[in-house]
Amino acid sequence: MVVDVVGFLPHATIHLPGPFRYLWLQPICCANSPPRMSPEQILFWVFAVATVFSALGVVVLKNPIASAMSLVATFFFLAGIYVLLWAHTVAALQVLVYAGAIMVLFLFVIMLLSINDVGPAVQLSFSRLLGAVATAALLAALVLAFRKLPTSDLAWANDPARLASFGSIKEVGAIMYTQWLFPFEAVSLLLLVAIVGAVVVAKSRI
Amino acid sequence: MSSYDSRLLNFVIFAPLVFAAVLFILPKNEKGQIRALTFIAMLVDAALAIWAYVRFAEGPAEFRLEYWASWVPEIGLSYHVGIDGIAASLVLLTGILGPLVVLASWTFVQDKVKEFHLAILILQTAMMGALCSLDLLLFYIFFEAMLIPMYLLIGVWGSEERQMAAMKFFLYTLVGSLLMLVALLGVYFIATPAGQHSFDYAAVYNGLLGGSREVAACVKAGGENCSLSPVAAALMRYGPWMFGAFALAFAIKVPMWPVHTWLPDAHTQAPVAGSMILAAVMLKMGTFGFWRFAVPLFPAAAQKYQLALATLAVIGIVYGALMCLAQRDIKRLIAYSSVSHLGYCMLGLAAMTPEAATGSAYQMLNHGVSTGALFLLFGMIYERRHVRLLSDYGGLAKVMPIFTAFFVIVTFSSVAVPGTNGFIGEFLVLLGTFNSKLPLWVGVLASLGVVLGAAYMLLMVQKVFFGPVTRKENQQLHDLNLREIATTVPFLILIVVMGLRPQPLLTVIEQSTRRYVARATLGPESSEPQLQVKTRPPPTPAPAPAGAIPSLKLGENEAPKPSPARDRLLRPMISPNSPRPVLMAAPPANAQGAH
Amino acid sequence: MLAAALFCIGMLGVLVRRNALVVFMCIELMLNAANLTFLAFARDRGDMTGHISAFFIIAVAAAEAAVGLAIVIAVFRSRGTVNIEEIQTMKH
Amino acid sequence: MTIPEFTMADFWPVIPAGILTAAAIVLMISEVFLGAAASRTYQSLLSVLACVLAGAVALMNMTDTPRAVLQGYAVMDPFSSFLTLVVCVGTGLAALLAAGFLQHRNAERGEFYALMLFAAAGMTLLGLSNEFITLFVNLEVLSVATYALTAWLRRGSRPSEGAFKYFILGAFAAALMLYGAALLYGATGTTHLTDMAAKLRAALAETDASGGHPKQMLIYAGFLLVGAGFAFKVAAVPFHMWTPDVYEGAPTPVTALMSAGVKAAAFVALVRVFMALGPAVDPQLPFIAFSVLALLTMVVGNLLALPQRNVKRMLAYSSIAHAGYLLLGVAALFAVGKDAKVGVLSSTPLVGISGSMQSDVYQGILFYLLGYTVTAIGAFGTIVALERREDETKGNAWDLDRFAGLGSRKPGWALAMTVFMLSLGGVPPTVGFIGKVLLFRAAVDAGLLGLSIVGMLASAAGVYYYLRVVVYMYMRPAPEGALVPERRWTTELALVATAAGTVLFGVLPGPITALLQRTDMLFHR
Repeated sequence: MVVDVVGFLPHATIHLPGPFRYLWLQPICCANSPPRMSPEQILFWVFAVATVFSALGVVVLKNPIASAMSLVATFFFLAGIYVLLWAHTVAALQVLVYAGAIMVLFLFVIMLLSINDVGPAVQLSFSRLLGAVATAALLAALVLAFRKLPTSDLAWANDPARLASFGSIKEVGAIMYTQWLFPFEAVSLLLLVAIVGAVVVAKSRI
Repeated sequence: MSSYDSRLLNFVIFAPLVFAAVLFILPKNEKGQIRALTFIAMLVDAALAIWAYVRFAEGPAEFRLEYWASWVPEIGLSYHVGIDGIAASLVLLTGILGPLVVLASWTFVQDKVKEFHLAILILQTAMMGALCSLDLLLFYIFFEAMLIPMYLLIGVWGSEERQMAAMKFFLYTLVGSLLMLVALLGVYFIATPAGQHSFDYAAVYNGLLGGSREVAACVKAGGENCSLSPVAAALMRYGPWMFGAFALAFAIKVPMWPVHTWLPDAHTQAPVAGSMILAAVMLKMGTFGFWRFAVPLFPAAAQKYQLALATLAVIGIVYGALMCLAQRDIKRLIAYSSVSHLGYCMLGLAAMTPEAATGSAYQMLNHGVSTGALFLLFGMIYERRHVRLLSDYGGLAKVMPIFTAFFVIVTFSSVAVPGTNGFIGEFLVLLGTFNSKLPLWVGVLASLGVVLGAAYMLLMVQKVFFGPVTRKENQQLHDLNLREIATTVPFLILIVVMGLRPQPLLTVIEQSTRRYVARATLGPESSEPQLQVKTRPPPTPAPAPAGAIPSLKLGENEAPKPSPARDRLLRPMISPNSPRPVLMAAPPANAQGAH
Repeated sequence: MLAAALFCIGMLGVLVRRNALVVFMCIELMLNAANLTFLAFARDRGDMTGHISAFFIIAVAAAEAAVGLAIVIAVFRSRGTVNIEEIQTMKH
Repeated sequence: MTIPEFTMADFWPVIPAGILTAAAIVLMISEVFLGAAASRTYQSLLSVLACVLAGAVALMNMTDTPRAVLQGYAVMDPFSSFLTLVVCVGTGLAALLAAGFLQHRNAERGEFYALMLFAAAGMTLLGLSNEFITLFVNLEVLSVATYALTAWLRRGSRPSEGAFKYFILGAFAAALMLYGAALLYGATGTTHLTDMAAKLRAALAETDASGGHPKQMLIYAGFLLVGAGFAFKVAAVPFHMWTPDVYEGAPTPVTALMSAGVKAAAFVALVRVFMALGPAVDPQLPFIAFSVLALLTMVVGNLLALPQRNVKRMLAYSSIAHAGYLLLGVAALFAVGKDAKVGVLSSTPLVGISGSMQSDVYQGILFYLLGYTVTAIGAFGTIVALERREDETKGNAWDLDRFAGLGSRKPGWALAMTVFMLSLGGVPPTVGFIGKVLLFRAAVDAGLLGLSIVGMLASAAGVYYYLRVVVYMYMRPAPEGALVPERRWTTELALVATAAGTVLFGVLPGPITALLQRTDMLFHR
């Protein structure tokens, strides 16, 4: 559970990339004083709320371009959360690939097609209502499931060597190119297929 | 048994198919050649069937002329054929009917001749196969395979409403047989031990026998809490359901009241050949199925529902007869008379006494001959006039004397006038029914059916043949030509011979009858009909008749292993003291029963 | 929980929005929710598997985006619209 | 850092995929050198050759011992090898069909076959993935290739519509599955299926202070999402809505590939995932879930197909129904010997579950997949042979009337189509019948009597609409001015091959059942 993992732990730390790598924040909560918000907790909440709102924006905004910009914002906030989760490599990737590449592609397509959406953004029908209800039910179930999870003590983080390498590019690379070789090759195949497929489909004539 | 004998049935089954393959190559427009070739094929098959019958009559064992070949050993499916008395008789009937069917539609079918004859030949193979199968799944395959050519026969060459009738026929039969398939799979798991599951008839029967006895004993004791072996417990629980599924499949085929409704349509719309085959052979698959599978495999359940079966049969007899009285369409009338006649067969089976069962079997043959002949003869005037209503005919006796004579003789057979074959069958069935533990009213009502039967058939004869010629079109009708006479005469001969000298046929049938009754009643003799599974591998993997025997060909990448499936089957089934794979199940049957 | 919310928002979007492009964006949201979950649990356990998974998911999302947008262009070329309602022409 | 060591034994299972990929690349490169007017029949044949080679390797692999390879990300077992074989058969036949189809539309390009082979490679890899992320990536390989193939004929509006729907729902399903995987990862800390099973059991047993099972719900939610994702992929009711539109919109050879290969691969992956993880949770739950899915899918699929006049759509619904029969098999895997009353959704073993039950089910599923592949591709092949480009915009290109009088116009095609229809209906002597016997045999063995009976009745309804095609072919006169369809040897070759296969495997299933019998089928730890 994201909130617990990040927010309410006694010795939570932010593990920043680059020069700030070893910037450790002090434990912020003591057993006998009422809990206070730590800086990273505050940051988390800011990002979380922003993420949810911008994600909602994707869904409810009428103009596709506004939706897309909202999605970009979501990705940025998510990247922030990833950093808080000690996953700076992935956070960087997120910014590079999602915000940098995928969203540009999206915007490009929207501009290219000069889509001007008329009519209501959401049109409800029976099946869609059903879908919305199913979604709500799933949300409730998931929230319940996450609520039940125990808070982790992050005991592994007491091992500084592990903590130091956690989430670093080197570590990610080492694992990916040694252990995850087969899926990696599969991804390369996937990208090849995607290139061919995209070119083939987007050509105006065969 | 010579090695010829062991392969004879393969030839009987697959000869039509081989000819069909040849026919497939013939050019489409050579109609004469196509007909001739089919006729020859059927003659050959008839000869083979007669030969098989003759060879059968010599042997002592229950199932003779057996042939066994491994087919799909992984699931315990084997190609196992063999015939007992009743199957032999029906094979004979089917064989003899084959060429006559071809002759009957010699001029009737002018359209898509090649396809028509292909369908008939394939149908012949399927019917022979179903009659000879000694493997449950093999039987099922042939049983289903019959549907397709028959469906096409009705649907392509039938009359106006043919598509609906064909679809009805197909779906009715299919629903029943699919349920049977589930039950069949259930039986397969219950009866044969894990790891050695087999669809072989004998294996399944032997596996169920002990359980059936326990169930019967338990029912007799009236006890709810008898300790049962696993097989018996399963039988106790599912036996009635499985019997129900088998019974439903076969009852649809027979057809028994109230699942008979497809039959009048199918008969009415089918071409002559279709009606003949349908009446003469295919309906017998239903009764044969009861005889061979439904009742012997689930004797306890069969006894439980004996009265219900008999009641349905009697309702069929009376209802069919009453419906006949109300019909204006001649083909429909004959169709309903089939419902009535097959009611006797079912009654005979349900009575479970030797006389009744013998009569039932005999009645199956009779019905094949007489109703087949009726459809044939009616087909002849239908070909001339293309109308089917009673009111369209009248006074034909003056125009077509030969035809009338033939028709009347066949009618006598159908209404069971003494001296014809019909008499013997119905008499035996009624006798057996009165002797059985069925209540008296069953027999009384069934006797009533005889009277009604006479009434409707004779009324029809009167309306069609006697009195003044009411229609102008009928005055110019020419009488039967040589081909038509040649087609009909064998039927007449059969009617008279079977009526006056039934003993040879009855002797053959009775061998099976006694076993059937013993199995159905689990009586004192019931330990006797323990079947032996034929598991000996075919003596030499000699070349099979072209495309005939689906023997398992091992792939090239097959590991050389000593066919575990075969060993599996061999071990438990062959008793150590049996020098031959096929044990005679009983000493040669001596004639007993009514005659 | 945030991930769940994000996921469900995405799912909701897929189910109710009419604009094909927006629907597509919502699917991206769902993928990101999965990413977030992987990363959160990864931190929870100190296990890098979640990071690698997220890495792969981003790659997959990129591939999907390429082909998906190509398809959207194709649809727009043949129909002149990306409205889902108007794309439903086949009868059931 | 430890550098992994691989031996040749690690690579055998991926060699078929390698062959397919290599052939795809060759096709794409060779396309560059061709002029617009050049004959491209060789491309189809090259694809077929690649499929044959890959299939041969797969056949060899079947005899190998089941084991985990490539550091546990993939497995090598007869189950996946047989799937590879099925996929190769399906892709080869679909490629043959494609030649005529594309030439007719002047749209034959190397990329089409390349994408087909890529999709096939994705399918084979999907079958052997033993880890969630790998599985997901491979699923995407096959999906992305199929999306592109579906949109191949972009001039018409239908293909792009079909492709779009397929894409949206495919991506949605993938996202669902992925999120489910993320939840399961959260509960266990691993994405490897084999490790996950053990850890799941531990995670389920964990208790918190109040005595509850904190991770239980998380795990079940994960299962639910993964299951829903798969249900979309195999088009199980109620996740089937996309199927008819997509099947209708896609180019027919691609539809054939989808109905056969994609579905087969998805089923194999489904079985692998749930067989690895299922035992960790209460078997009752997956059993109920799959039983309900099977029941709905069998019944609804058949019922929806009944009123269809559009044969291509009818086949789409029929593919849903067939997925239902396969789900029956999957449900049988989780059948538990409970002494329940005989009901529709209960399992009451007849005599007690025999030890060989599971391997029986695997055999049933695999044989059914093969049989369905051959038959469905044949049926779609007949449509390929009959359809004309001009009609596609009119929307009646696949109407039943197209089949009227085919029996006299093209007796060979009509005969082949009859064989396919009978096989789909499960009538002997066709491969569909044997498949049905094997599958229902397993189901009955598992005690799924009620479901089997429902399935049988549903399939009887199925025979009705299959036979209607036969009725039109043989019992209706050809419409006036019916054009004689063009003959193309590649299409006809595919038809002959599938028809012969349908009958031959129906009469002599021995070699295949022997092949399936050989091993313990699925890799277990």
